[in-house]
This record gives sequence, structure tokens and C-alpha cells, in this order.
Amino acid sequence: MAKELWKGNEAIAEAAIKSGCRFFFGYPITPQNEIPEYMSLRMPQEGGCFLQAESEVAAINMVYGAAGSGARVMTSSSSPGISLKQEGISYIAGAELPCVIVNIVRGGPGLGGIQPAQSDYYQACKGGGHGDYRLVVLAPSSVQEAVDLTQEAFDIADQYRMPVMIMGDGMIGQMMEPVEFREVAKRQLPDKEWATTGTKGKRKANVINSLFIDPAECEKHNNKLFAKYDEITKNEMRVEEYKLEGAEIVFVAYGTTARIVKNAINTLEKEGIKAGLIRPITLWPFPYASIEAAAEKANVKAFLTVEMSMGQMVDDVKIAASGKKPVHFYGRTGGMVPTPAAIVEQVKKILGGVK
Amino acid sequence: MAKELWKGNEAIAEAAIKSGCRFFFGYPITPQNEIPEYMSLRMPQEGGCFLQAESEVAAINMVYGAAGSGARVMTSSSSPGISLKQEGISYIAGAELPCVIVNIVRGGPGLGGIQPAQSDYYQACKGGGHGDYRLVVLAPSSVQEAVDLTQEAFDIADQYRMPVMIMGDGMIGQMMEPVEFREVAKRQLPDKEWATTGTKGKRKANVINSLFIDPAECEKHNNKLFAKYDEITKNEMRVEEYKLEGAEIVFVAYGTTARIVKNAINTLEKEGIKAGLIRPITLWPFPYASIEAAAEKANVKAFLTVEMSMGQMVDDVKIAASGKKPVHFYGRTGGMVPTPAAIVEQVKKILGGVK
Amino acid sequence: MAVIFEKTKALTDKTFHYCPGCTHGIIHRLVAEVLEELNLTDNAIGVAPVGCSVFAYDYFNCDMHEAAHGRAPAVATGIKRVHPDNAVFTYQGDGDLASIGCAEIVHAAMRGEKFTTIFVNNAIYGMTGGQMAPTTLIGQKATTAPLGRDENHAGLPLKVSEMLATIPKAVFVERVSVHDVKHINQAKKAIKKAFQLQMEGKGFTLVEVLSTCPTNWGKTPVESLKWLQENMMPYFPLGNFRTPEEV
Amino acid sequence: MAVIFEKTKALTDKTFHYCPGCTHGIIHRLVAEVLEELNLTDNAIGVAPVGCSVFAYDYFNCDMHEAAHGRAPAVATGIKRVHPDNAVFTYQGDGDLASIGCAEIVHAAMRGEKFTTIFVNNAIYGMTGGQMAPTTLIGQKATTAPLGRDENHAGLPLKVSEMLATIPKAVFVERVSVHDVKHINQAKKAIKKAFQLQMEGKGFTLVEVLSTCPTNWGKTPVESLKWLQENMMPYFPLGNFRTPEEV
Amino acid sequence: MAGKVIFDENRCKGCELCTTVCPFNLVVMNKERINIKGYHPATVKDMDKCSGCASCAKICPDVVIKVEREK
Amino acid sequence: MAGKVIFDENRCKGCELCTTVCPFNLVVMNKERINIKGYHPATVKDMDKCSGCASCAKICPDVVIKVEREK
Amino acid sequence: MTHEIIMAGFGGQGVMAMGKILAEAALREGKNVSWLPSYGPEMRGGTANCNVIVSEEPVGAPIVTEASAALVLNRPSLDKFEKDVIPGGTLIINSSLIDKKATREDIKVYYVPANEIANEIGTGKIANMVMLGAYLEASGAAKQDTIMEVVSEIFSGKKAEVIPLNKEALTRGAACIK
Amino acid sequence: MTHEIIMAGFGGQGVMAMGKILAEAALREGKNVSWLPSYGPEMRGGTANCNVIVSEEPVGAPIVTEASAALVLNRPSLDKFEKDVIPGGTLIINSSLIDKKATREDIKVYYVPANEIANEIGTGKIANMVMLGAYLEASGAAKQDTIMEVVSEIFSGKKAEVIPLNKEALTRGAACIK
Ligand SMILES: Cc1ncc(C[n+]2csc(CCOP(=O)(O)OP(=O)(O)O)c2C)c(N)n1
Ligand SMILES: Cc1ncc(C[n+]2csc(CCOP(=O)(O)OP(=O)(O)O)c2C)c(N)n1
Ligand code: SF4
Ligand code: SF4
Ligand code: SF4
Ligand code: SF4
Ligand code: SF4
Ligand code: SF4
Ligand SMILES: [Mg+2]
Ligand SMILES: [Mg+2]
Repeated sequence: MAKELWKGNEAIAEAAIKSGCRFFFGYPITPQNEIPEYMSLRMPQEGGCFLQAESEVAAINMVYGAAGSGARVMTSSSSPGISLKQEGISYIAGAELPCVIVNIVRGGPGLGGIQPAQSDYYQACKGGGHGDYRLVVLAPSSVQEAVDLTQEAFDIADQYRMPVMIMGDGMIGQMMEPVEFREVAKRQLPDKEWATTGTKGKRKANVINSLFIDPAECEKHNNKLFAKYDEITKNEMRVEEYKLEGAEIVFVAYGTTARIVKNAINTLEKEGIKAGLIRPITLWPFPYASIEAAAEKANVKAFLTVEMSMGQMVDDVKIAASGKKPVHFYGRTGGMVPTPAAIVEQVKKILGGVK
Repeated sequence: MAKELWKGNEAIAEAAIKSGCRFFFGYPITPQNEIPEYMSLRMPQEGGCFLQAESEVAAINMVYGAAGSGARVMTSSSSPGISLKQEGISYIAGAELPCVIVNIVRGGPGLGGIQPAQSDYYQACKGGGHGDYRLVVLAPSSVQEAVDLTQEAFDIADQYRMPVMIMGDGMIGQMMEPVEFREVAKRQLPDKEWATTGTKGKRKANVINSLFIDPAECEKHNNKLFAKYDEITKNEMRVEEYKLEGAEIVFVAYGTTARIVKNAINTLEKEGIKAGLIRPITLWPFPYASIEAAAEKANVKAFLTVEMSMGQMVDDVKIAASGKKPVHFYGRTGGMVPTPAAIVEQVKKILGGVK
Repeated sequence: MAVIFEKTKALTDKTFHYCPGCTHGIIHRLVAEVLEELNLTDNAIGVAPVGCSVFAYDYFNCDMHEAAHGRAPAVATGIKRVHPDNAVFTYQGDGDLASIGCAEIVHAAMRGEKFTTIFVNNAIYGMTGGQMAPTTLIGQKATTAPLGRDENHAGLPLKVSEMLATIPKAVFVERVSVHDVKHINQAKKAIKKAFQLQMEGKGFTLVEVLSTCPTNWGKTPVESLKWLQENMMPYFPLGNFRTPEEV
Repeated sequence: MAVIFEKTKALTDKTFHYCPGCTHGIIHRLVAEVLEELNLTDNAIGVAPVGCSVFAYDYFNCDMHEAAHGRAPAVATGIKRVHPDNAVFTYQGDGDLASIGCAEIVHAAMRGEKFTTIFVNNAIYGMTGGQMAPTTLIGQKATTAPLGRDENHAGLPLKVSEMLATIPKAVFVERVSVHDVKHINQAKKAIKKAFQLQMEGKGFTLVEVLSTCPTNWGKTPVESLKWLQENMMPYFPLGNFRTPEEV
Repeated sequence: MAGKVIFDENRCKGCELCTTVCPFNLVVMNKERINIKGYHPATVKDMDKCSGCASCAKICPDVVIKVEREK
Repeated sequence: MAGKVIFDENRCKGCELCTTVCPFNLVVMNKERINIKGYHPATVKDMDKCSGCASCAKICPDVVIKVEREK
Repeated sequence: MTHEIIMAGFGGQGVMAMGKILAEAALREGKNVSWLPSYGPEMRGGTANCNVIVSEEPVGAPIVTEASAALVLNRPSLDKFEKDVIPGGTLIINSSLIDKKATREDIKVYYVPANEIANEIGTGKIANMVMLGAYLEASGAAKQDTIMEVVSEIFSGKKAEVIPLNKEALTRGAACIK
Repeated sequence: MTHEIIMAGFGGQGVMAMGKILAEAALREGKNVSWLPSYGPEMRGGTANCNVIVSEEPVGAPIVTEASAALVLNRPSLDKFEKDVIPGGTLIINSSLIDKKATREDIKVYYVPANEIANEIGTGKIANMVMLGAYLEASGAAKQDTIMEVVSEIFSGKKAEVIPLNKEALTRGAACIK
């Protein structure tokens, strides 16, 4: 198939449909409106159902119902809307239901702004909702990758019975890039025997539930969830390592910010400064090992985390670097986007300081 | 004043009233119901207003309105309800409004259970809502401390114009302990010139707002917030250090868990094992420095973080320990409470391993 | 000997956890009997709320979801859109449906979602220990209205059925009671009708059932039935508020 | 020369950001004129929604809050309970009030919160680019109803005023329009009445104003006024739905 | 046409609702017995008078009562 | 009793609503001018005929128009 | 000496009140105390219990997992809590309602026919005070006088007539310990 | 060579479409491309702009802060974006609507009376294509033929009559570059 120009939001929506997603429940919010809008047109064509919910709270609970009924289902929103979904997400994680949630992040806090940001990293990776649970968080840095990860997200969700988040920003959602829709590698997916379909008199009743009133049961359930999370950490962690060979400075950046960092790396290269990039593709599970390995290398002088936030991923980078190399941070917020030039300048400052 | 037996939830409510809190908006949820129930009786007696909101979402937005109007105002809930408040909390932080939010944490995720837990640490400290913002998070470990911290919480909120969270668990909320209501040290609090009261024709209109549509403005606002957060980190960080002198093993634990750890420390002492405790009282700002200092000490062999969660505070302990000493973890979840005996056993295992 | 009455198979054998005399149990039974009589048990997917009936999933012998507080109508929407041919129902208390879940029920009605809601109005928050509900009567005491609900402070009780009856796609809305055998029979009829209309694809159907909470009302079960009749029924009149025009 | 008409002082000098011909501007002016005429500008605290009127705080010359999407009634409740003597109002769109904020408006009405809601019904989500609102008419196209709203899929448009009029403490509920000068005058009268009743402490007051969205309706401003009259008014009849019995 | 009522005694919570609806006032609480839950269960003293109308069963919130009738 | 209307021209967005309500059809768009916002602003050609009824002002969504009238 | 006590029974048996009275009395005697109830729907119909700690030292965990004493007023409570008593600790069993015997041999067990005694005194409602009287005697966790001080304040005014009944209940309970 | 282009104008001037057409054409010529619009309420009434990148290399950041070229169709866009052009870069100004001159001296500036030319061709709507024609000529970012291939597909069917007008617009625009 020839590559076609697709807008990120629409590409994500089409990728979902190609992955067999037939139910979408959402609520409008900039800058992700093209996802529900596209779905409203395409879902009926595919015999699926698009429904505009009365709110984000309702949308995530419709997702809960549809996911528990065995459907491939998705919702999308942007930061304030994702905050409203936190209770529902915690329920979905607690009831072990598979679904895909897209967050096209915008500047916060509060109503904030509508320009690109990455300030929902904590919320996505550390649990914005209550209780101990995790989402698999996928952070595409191009429209093509958004498509590929969306397609896989449904499989990951089904394989592990858990919610998967695609975390992008206004740039990913709004930009157009060439896209090829590819087949995803087939996974061995378990049957959804737990789903509610009506018993048809053929099996015991299925119950979708996250209530464990006996603390011992509740703890057992938590342990079960975390055993699963351990397995995911083993199987699904993804990272791109870029020009790490001999790098003095190692960037850690994800999503669109990572692309900007790559520009900066190329500029630095021209100026004779070797820099590399560790780009987490799964924000959770976080690629601690890559950073640990880089921290061990003699050539690496320091890490520089670049984010469109006040430095939320820095925690994880510090945990991984474990004091072996300094961890610096450069960030822009509120919809401001870091420039390659500013990043280059940061590096020079750091290397000046390190030398 | 003689000490009286008070139930934690009611003591918190009375402390709030004693601090001049005259508005309370809440919604029932176990195990914090005694707070709204107490308020419903006491507020009218003090000329204040208790209102049961239609939901947690409404409650936090009523708090937004009342706080913006210049009142001392509080809300309380437990885990799922706090998840629903995340958008509102982000708005309050964004609009720089002072208020006090109580979370009497229960087991999660989802509906979970109603027994004590600490699995909302991430949500409280890392930002359960969208965007870059912080709450001051106070974690009392006794009813007396709950009273003292609640009284101060209102001052902290007013001084820095930001939401302060009291984070307890079902034990703190439900237990009775002797309490003395003390005067809090007076702070120099700024006038609420920004509050909406009607202009009375005497000043320009005040606007309570978190919208900054221009990204440059939005970034400026973020930077302003974080400058404030830096100041708070400098001024308000609190920690209890217990028997650190010569400790081989340093516990990090907060809230009621810290009390259990103290029991374990005393048992260990009898058995000739020196153990100490770093108890964060402010979960944010987190007392990194105490842990850093302990990590530097030769006598300290390891840290053991004990939590009623799957290990959410461990991140912060690791960041502070910075690889200098190993950080271990022991946790119970879902309403199960660690026992001193089990903790002692963990220590022996670790020291066995360390030696 | 012919069996005149026995526990329907649409209920599991589990004993209800409800307090003695709590009419939640009667309402469960009625719903279950209707499922069985309409041959829907094997086809049904129910949604339990958060409230005293949170464990409803243990009692109904059909597939069930436990929904977040107030969100049962949204969950049921998700289910019914996936399984349009199944019988889908929510079972919700007055705190759940009329307070926190107000938007969800109004919008399920507006969209004409083809499921049935059993709305158990006991004028109180049962599970959490007797706080005021939107349906708590004027003067009625609650743990968050210790001097009784004051209309100047907290308004007048919400008449959910009357409100929803203004919505055209809420095709069947009826208020019933279970305080005596005659009314129990009528209640069952209404529930049956609601499920029938659902299966005919007519639209959203709701049966509001006045119910007791002896524990939080501070009354014996027998006194409670009387209180319901004397206090709730005058404010919440029984009757049908909407039914489809028959052809 | 006598000044017959000029911009009221209750509006700031800032030019509205609204699209050309958008009647949000007219409604702003009416609210401001009423504040001024009732001598309430200095006393007023308004609440702006999330929607096209999100910047309302820039235009009204009084204290303002910017509320989260749909939550203006809760915010106003907080404000009014703190300042019972101030004139408090919310200004909300139909997405904001009828969709995400449905529970908040119903419960403010139930409690009889003593503020005034200006409810701008333009049958669309303006700000986010023309998605379907609960008030979008059958057959009307929206970016999330690309073939027009289908009643079998999305139900029939919600008649908010009719629904709220079932709530006793909603003491004044009236639907008006601003498509011509006569109706603009009537709209102003209703808004004035609402504020007067608020200040008399009567209860919750709401004025629903039918409004245009030329941009997302895909029509010129002049065509839009006509479309409002020919399409919205038949479904959303103008008139008073509740008014306190005068003594 | 005589009826018969059978109580699943251990389900009974002693709420007494059944005692209020019997047309013949047959249903009473058995103050001498305590069931597994700690309640005095309901019982019928004079089974012969039972018409099998099932009123007691229909108002019982705990589905304690089964009713039979002679053919 | 002649009226006078004054346009705050740079506020005008050229929406034409004012042109539809004048009882004397006095208000027209000035196609020759472009204001600071890039719109052709509304204007009144024949001010003498204006009665000062303020209809144009009342329907203007952007509060462009001020109306005066001779005493 | 630290007393860590579990008190347990059916919902209406007054175990919560008994615990609070003990905690209050011990507080008046200058001890450190805590009282922690079970809570939530499990209480509905089912069992209710509370943990009381009375100590010279500051109270650590308010939750009692290794009890110096357990007061069990009904059968399910015996089944549930017998194992939590430390070796050498005290178990007081309401033999009016519990026909079973304790199985542990490493603890002191007392059988108190609390409901019978209470009925004899004239009100079944103060079986809890009989149990408390027994416990005070067995443990010395607080003085009877201080308990009575607290009780007198609770029942001041109209209900004052029950004060002597409470005193008798304590005393009769104490008499069961030998 | 990497082309990083800012295209900006009023809402209705077709800057978004012009950017997409360029990106699509360059893609067909085997280049790496990206197109990024401004979005949100700022578009309402105000200015609209998009960033297009055409490159032999994989595209890094899709946002253009150092533009190799800027095409400005109205005055506010000139004011906003002139500074973002790199030294030696290209600035194409729609002189029909912008009476101001560029202030930079270190860049190539072209004045294209796009609206006038478009009106001459017969439809004011294709002023954007005049600008694009000029830009193609100045930069070689894509071939006119490929652009026309894309345009022909967009206007296939009923609207096909505008295809030759577009071609003329491109050519006339190109002629402005000398
Ligand atoms: C988000 C959230 N808020 C609050 C609660 C606590 N809660 C549980 S049940 C309940 C009220 C139940 O009342 P109702 O719906 O009337 O049911 P009833 O118990 O009376 O049958 C509440 C507030 C919760 N579990 N989740
Ligand atoms: C929680 C949340 N959800 C969604 C949005 C996005 N949003 C902004 S305005 C709006 C709809 C506005 O429509 P309406 O209330 O009808 O106002 P109008 O613009 O038509 O005047 C939406 C969905 C948001 N800002 N916050
Ligand atoms: S608390 Fe009330 S509603 Fe709940 S089970 Fe008991 S009696 Fe029924
Ligand atoms: S989008 Fe519609 S409602 Fe919003 S300003 Fe424009 S015309 Fe008005
Ligand atoms: S079946 Fe009828 S007659 Fe027989 S005991 Fe029950 S209520 Fe009485
Ligand atoms: S109604 Fe049922 S539960 Fe109640 S006493 Fe009778 S048999 Fe027992
Ligand atoms: S004031 Fe009246 S008469 Fe004068 S221009 Fe305006 S509409 Fe016409
Ligand atoms: S109504 Fe106002 S904005 Fe519209 S054209 Fe007339 S003067 Fe201009
Ligand atoms: Mg209820
Ligand atoms: Mg609207």
C-alpha cells in the first residue's frame, strides 16, 4: 500500500477500526475532536457504534460496559477530560477489562490551554485514579507510529485484560504525515470467556466487578494484578535507542519532543558533540534498563531529560540512573514547544559544567 | 484543656471549624462519613454552611466557588470520590485557590474495599489530575496530629493560595484517641484581595480563572506556580526522625503505618537490632534531604519502605537514596494492615541478605 | 401438592445481606420472577449500583456488571449497544440514580436507551449509614440532616419519575410500591411491562419502587411499611407517568 | 442630543471574540444591561462556562469565575452560599448545561439555589467545532452526527426548560429568543425578572435563550436568525414555564 | 384446597413482615427458636387453616417461604 | 425628532444583522471600506431618515452602534 | 504494661460502647489510649468489634493483632479472635450465649454468664458491663471507680437510674474472676 | 535539502489546503513530509497557519521555528512570521493585501499580487495557488506537475473546470519570481 497523508487523530481512529474496534464512546474536546468526528462517520459504515456520551465520566463508564460485554472499545479525550475519567479508569483496571484510551494532551493545569503538552505523564504512568493499578502507556512520536501502536494497543489490552493508553499531544493529533496501515503481528489472544453476553443457559453467570469487600480478597486481587504487571514489564517494554554509541550526553525524551531532540542531536553532531537519545515508547512499563545501562557507560557524562512539562519523567530517569550520572532537565510548558536550538544550548551549558 | 477522646474524622471536622472553616461541601463515602455528618450538625451552629453536594464532582466545584469567594472551605472524601475530584483539583490548583481536601484512603482499585490503605500516594503527590501542579499533602499518624495538621492546613492553603490535602486512612478516620485542641502559631496571611465579593464599585473586577489560551502566558503561569512550589519546599517540608542514631536499617513510612513500624523498631531494639524511622509528615514536599543524609551514613545498611500499597512511595525513597543504599519494600494492600511481627521478619531477611 | 410459590431460579441460593425487613429483597425477587416469566434469565445482563444493592450480582442468576456509583445507566448503555438483543437492566438506589447519577439517567432516557431501570427509592442513603438523599422528605432526619431536611437549605425532594416523564424517549415510567401484597403485585406488573417494552425495542423504561430502610429510618420493618405508606406515598404518588400509545 | 442607546457600563470595552453575527453578543449585552438597570453590577459575581462564552469574564464588568465545563451551577452554589446577598449568575451553553452539566443544573434547581442561569441554547457545540449537543435537532448535521441527528441512535433533543419546570424550587423558567428586536426586548424582560426574583430570594431562576451559531450551522448570520425561527422555535417553544404565584 | 407453607428457617431474619399479611393471622414468630443467624424465625402454628394464598411469601424480603396447595 | 446612529467601526464584524431590522432600510454595508479586522463595516447612508428607534443597535451582537436622538 | 484488647460481639451488644468507656477511664487515669472500631457494611447484622489499647507508653499501632485480652460476647467472635490472644493472655467468654469452650491451653480463660447476670440485675442491655467488670478484675487496666465516673457522666440526667445497675454489673462481673 | 515552510493568512484564504497540497505532492515525489496546522479557537476569525516540512531526511520536529520559507497572505501574518525566516531564506508576501514591505535584509523577499492575479484568472479563491506557484518556483520543493496531479484528484468530477484555473494560478505565481 502506498503511503498516504493522514492527520494523526484520524489515523488513530482508522487504525482502531482496522484493529476491530467497533465501539467508541467519547465527548468533544480540543485537540482530539477529529477522533470522535471520524468515528461518527466510519463506525456505522463498519457496523459498529459511535456514541457521543453526555460527559467524559459517562463515556468511560460506557467503555466499562462495552468492554465487559466483550467488545473492542475505545475512548479518547484530552487532559481535563482524562481527569474526569480517573474513577472509571481505576474501575476498568480493577475489573480487568481491556480497552484503549487516547489522551491527546494539552497544557494545564485547570482549563489551561489547548496547545501541545506532556504534563499528564504522572497521571498516566503513576495512576491518576485511586488504588494500585497500571495502564500500559504508549507514546508515539509520529503518525505512523501512532497507527502502529494503536493497532497493537487493542491486542495488548486483550492479552492482559487491561486498559492501554495512547498518549499523544496536540502535534501528533493535528499533524499530517505519510502513513501505511500494516498488518500487526498476530498474538495468541485468549477467548473472552469472562465477558457478559447472557449465559444462554450454557455457563455460570459472569460478573464484571472490582469490589472485594474482604481485605484479604482485595489484597489477593492486588497481587494478581501486579503479577500481571510484572509479566507485562518483561514482555512489552519498548524503547528506541538513537545514536547512543559513544554519546557524552544522553537525552531521554518521548513522543513529539523526541523528534525535536533528534534535530538537536544532529546539530550537536555537526558541532562535534556526541549525543544520543533514549526514547521510551512504552512510558509504562518504563525502560529503566536502557537508562541503567547508559548510566554505567564511561562515555556518558550526563542525562538530559527533555519534556513538555515541568519534569515529570525526571523521577523515572533518576530512579534508573540511580545516582551514577547526573540527571538534568529542560522543559517547556503550557503549549510552548522546545526548539532544537534551545536544547543544543542546554547541552552546551551542561557539558561546560561537567568538564 | 484536658485531653478528650475524639474519633479521627470528627476531630478533623472540629479542627477545621476551629480554624475558621465555615463552608463544607461533600458527598458521603465510607470511611469518612463522620466528617460530613459532624459538619452538618456543627456548621449551622457556627453560622457556617454545610451542604451535601449531588456528587464529588459537584462538591469540589462548590469548593472552587467558595474558595474563589474568599471563604475558608473544605471537602472530604475517600479514594473513588477523590478520583472524581481530579479535574476540579487541577482547576483549583490552576486558579490558585486555597482550600483543604481530606482523603480518608480505602483499598482500591475500582470499588475495591473500605478498609485502610495508602494506595493513593501517587494520586496525591504526583498529580492525579492533568497538568503540572502540586498539592501540599499532610499525612497525620495520630488523631492529635490530624487535628494539628488540619488547623495548620488552612493557613498553609491561604498563605500560598493552593489546595492542601490531608491524607489519612480508615484507621485515622475511625479510631479514637486523646486530643487537645491547641492554638496554631499565627502566620502572616495575605489579604484575599483577589477574591470575588462583588466589586462594590471600589476596585477592578476580580476574575478566578485557570485559562491561559496563549501558550506563552500559560507557561508563565506554570513557572509562577513552580516558583511558589519551590518556596513551599523550602518552608513547609516536615519530617519526623525516630531513633536514627546508629540505625542499621532505616524505615521510611508515613501515617498509621509509621506507628506500626515504631512498634517493630521497639521489638527489634529488644532483639539488639538498631532500626530507625524517617516519617514524612508532608508527603509533598517530600523530605528527600533526610533520606539523602541517612543514605550517606556508614551505619545505615539499607532502607525499608513500609506502606499499605504496592510501593508507591518507593519511587521517592529511591530518588533520595540515589543508589547509595539499597531500598527495600514491604507492603500490604486492599485493607490488610502490616503487623509489627511481619515487619521485624522483613528486617531480619534484609540484614541476613546485607551481611 | 402443587407448588404455589417458591424461589425463582433467576435468583441464586445466596441469602441476601440486606437488613431484616428491608424491601430491597422483595424488589430483587420481583425482578427475578419477571426475568424468569419472560424467559429472559439466560439472556439478561444486569447492572448493580453502588448502594446497599451493590452485591446484587451475587443474587441475580444472570450475567452482571458492578457499576461505579451512579454510572449504571452509562454502563448499561455500553452493554446494550454491544448486545442489542439482550435484556439489559440497571438496579439503582436513589442516591445512586437521583444524586450522583442524575446526568446519566437523564441522558439514557433522552437517547431512549433500550434498557430497563429499577429505581429503588428509599428516601435515604442506606449503605453509607443514613445520609440525606435527593428524595429525603422535608423534616425527615438523616445523618447529614440531623434536624431533618430543611427545604430552605436543601430544597424539596426530587420527583424523578415526574422529571423523566418529560423526556419523550422514556417510553415507560411508573412509580410503584411494595408495602403490601396488592402493591407488590402491581409492582411486578409494572416491571414486567417495562421489560416487555424493552424487548420490543420501544425505548427507555423505568420503574420507581418505593422501598423501606428500617435500619436508617430507625424503625422496625413493620413500622417502616407504614411510614412509607403514610409519608412517602403522599409526596411520591404512585402511578404511571408514561406508557407508549398502543396501536 | 439625548443618548437613546449606548454600550452599558456593565460591559467592558473589550471587543467580543465571537464570530460575526453570533448572538452570544446580544445575550451578553442584555445580561449586562439588566445588571446595570437593577444596580447590581457592583454586587454581581458571574460564572463563565467552558464553551464559546468561556471568555465572558473579559466582557462583564463584574467579579467573575471561570468554571470547569458543566460545573458552573456548582461553582455558583459555592459562591452564593458564601455571599448570599450578592447577585450571582451563570452563563452556560447547551453542551455545558444540558450535557456534561446536567446533574449540576438539576440539583441547583432542586435545592432552589438562589442564582440566575442564562442558558444559551444554540443547538450545537460551538467552541469545539460543531459537534452534536443534546439540543441538536433531528436531522440537523453536526460534526459528530455527519448524516444529521438520528432519533433512533441519539434520541430526541432535550427540552431543558420543560424538564426543569417539574422542579418546584426552580421558581422561574422561561424560554426566549433573540432573533429579532421584539424578541430581544422580551428576552431582556425575562432576564430582568429572573434577577429580580433572585434578589428577592425566591429560588432558582433560569432563562433559556435560543441563539445562533452561524459558523457551525454553516449559514450566514442573517440566514441563521431565520433558521432559528423556522427550526428551533417549533421544537423549543418560547414561553414561561414557571413563575412564582404573585401575592 | 388446604395450603401449606414451608419456611427455609435459616434464611429468616425475623423481620415479622409475613405476620402482618396473613388473612388468617396464621404466621407468628417462634420465640423459642433462634436460627443460625441469631433471629427468632417465623412459623405457622395452625397450618390447617392456611389457604395457600402466598401473601406471606410475597411480602417476605428474604425468600424464606415456599407455598404449596393440595390439588 | 431625528435620530442619529454612530458606529464604532472597528468593532463591526460585518455580520449584516443591523441591515435587516431598520424600519427604513437605512443601514447598509460599506463595501468600500475595510476595517481593522478586515470586514466591510455597516453604515447609514441617509442619516436624516433615521428615527432613532435603536433597532439596529439592539440586534448588533458586537455593541457597535450608539444611538442618539434630538430632544 | 500495655493492654491490647479485642472486644467483639453482635451489633447490638454494646461492645463499641464498652470499649469507649474503658478507653475514656484509662485516659482519665493518665494512660495513653486508643480505640479502633470495625466499620462498614460488615457491621450490618454481622459482628461488631473494637480494639482498645491502654498503655504507659505512647500507643503504636491502634490495631490489635496480638491481644493481651479478648472479650467475646458471641460465638462467631470466639471463633474469630481466640487465636489472636498472646500466650499468657486473657480470654473472657460470654458463656450465656456461647456454649463452646476455648481450645487454647496457653491462655487464661474465664467464662462469664453475662446475659444471665444482666437479666438478674434487671436489664439484659448491660451484659457488656458485666464483661467489662470481669475484665477490669482480671487485668487492672482501669479502676472500677474511674469507669463509674465515666458511666455516671454518660447517664447524667434522666437516665441516672441506670447508674447503680452498671455498678452492680461491674461488680458481679468482677466476681466471676477467681 | 530540507524545506521548512510557514504558510499563514486569514481563515478563509486557503492556507491549510495549500499546505496539504504541497505536502501531498512532495510525498508523491518520494520526499519525507509533514503538515502541522494551527488549531483551536485562535482560528476563529483570526489567522490560520500551517507548517510544512519537505525533506530528504526523516522529518524531525513537525513544528517550524526556523523557516526556510514563509508565505504570508495577510498583514498580521507578515508581522508574526517575518522574524522566523532563517537568514538566506525566502519570504513571499501577498502584496494584494499587504501594503507593508519586509524589514529583513538578510532574506530573499518576493512580492506577489496574489489576489489581483487570482481575480484576473477569474476566481479570487485561488490566490493561495498563486502564492504556491511562486513558492515552487523559488524553492523547487515540488514540481508543478505533481502539484497539478494532486489538484486534479481533488477537483475530479463536477468541479473539474477549476483545474485549468489552478494551473494558470501556479504558472502566474511562478512568473512573479525572478
Ligand atoms: C464515587 C462514590 N461516591 C460515594 C460512594 C459511597 N456510597 C456508597 S453507597 C452510597 C449511597 C447509596 O445510597 P442509595 O443509592 O440510595 O442506595 P441504598 O443504599 O439506599 O439502597 C454512597 C454515597 C462510592 N462508593 N463511590
Ligand atoms: C471536561 C471538559 N470536556 C470537554 C471540554 C471541551 N469543550 C469545550 S467547550 C465544549 C462545548 C461547548 O458547547 P456549548 O456548551 O454548547 O457552548 P457554545 O460553544 O455552543 O456556546 C466542550 C465540549 C472541556 N473544556 N472540558
Ligand atoms: S441499610 Fe437500609 S436499605 Fe440498606 S439493607 Fe439495611 S434496611 Fe435495606
Ligand atoms: S462558534 Fe458559533 S457559538 Fe461560537 S462564537 Fe462562533 S458563531 Fe458563536
Ligand atoms: S399462604 Fe396465605 S394463608 Fe397461608 S400462611 Fe401464608 S399468608 Fe397465611
Ligand atoms: S418475612 Fe421472611 S424474613 Fe421476615 S420474618 Fe417472615 S419469613 Fe422471616
Ligand atoms: S436607529 Fe432605527 S431608524 Fe435609525 S438606523 Fe437604526 S434601525 Fe434605522
Ligand atoms: S450588526 Fe453590528 S457587527 Fe453586524 S454589521 Fe451591523 S454594526 Fe456591524
Ligand atoms: Mg437509597
Ligand atoms: Mg452550544
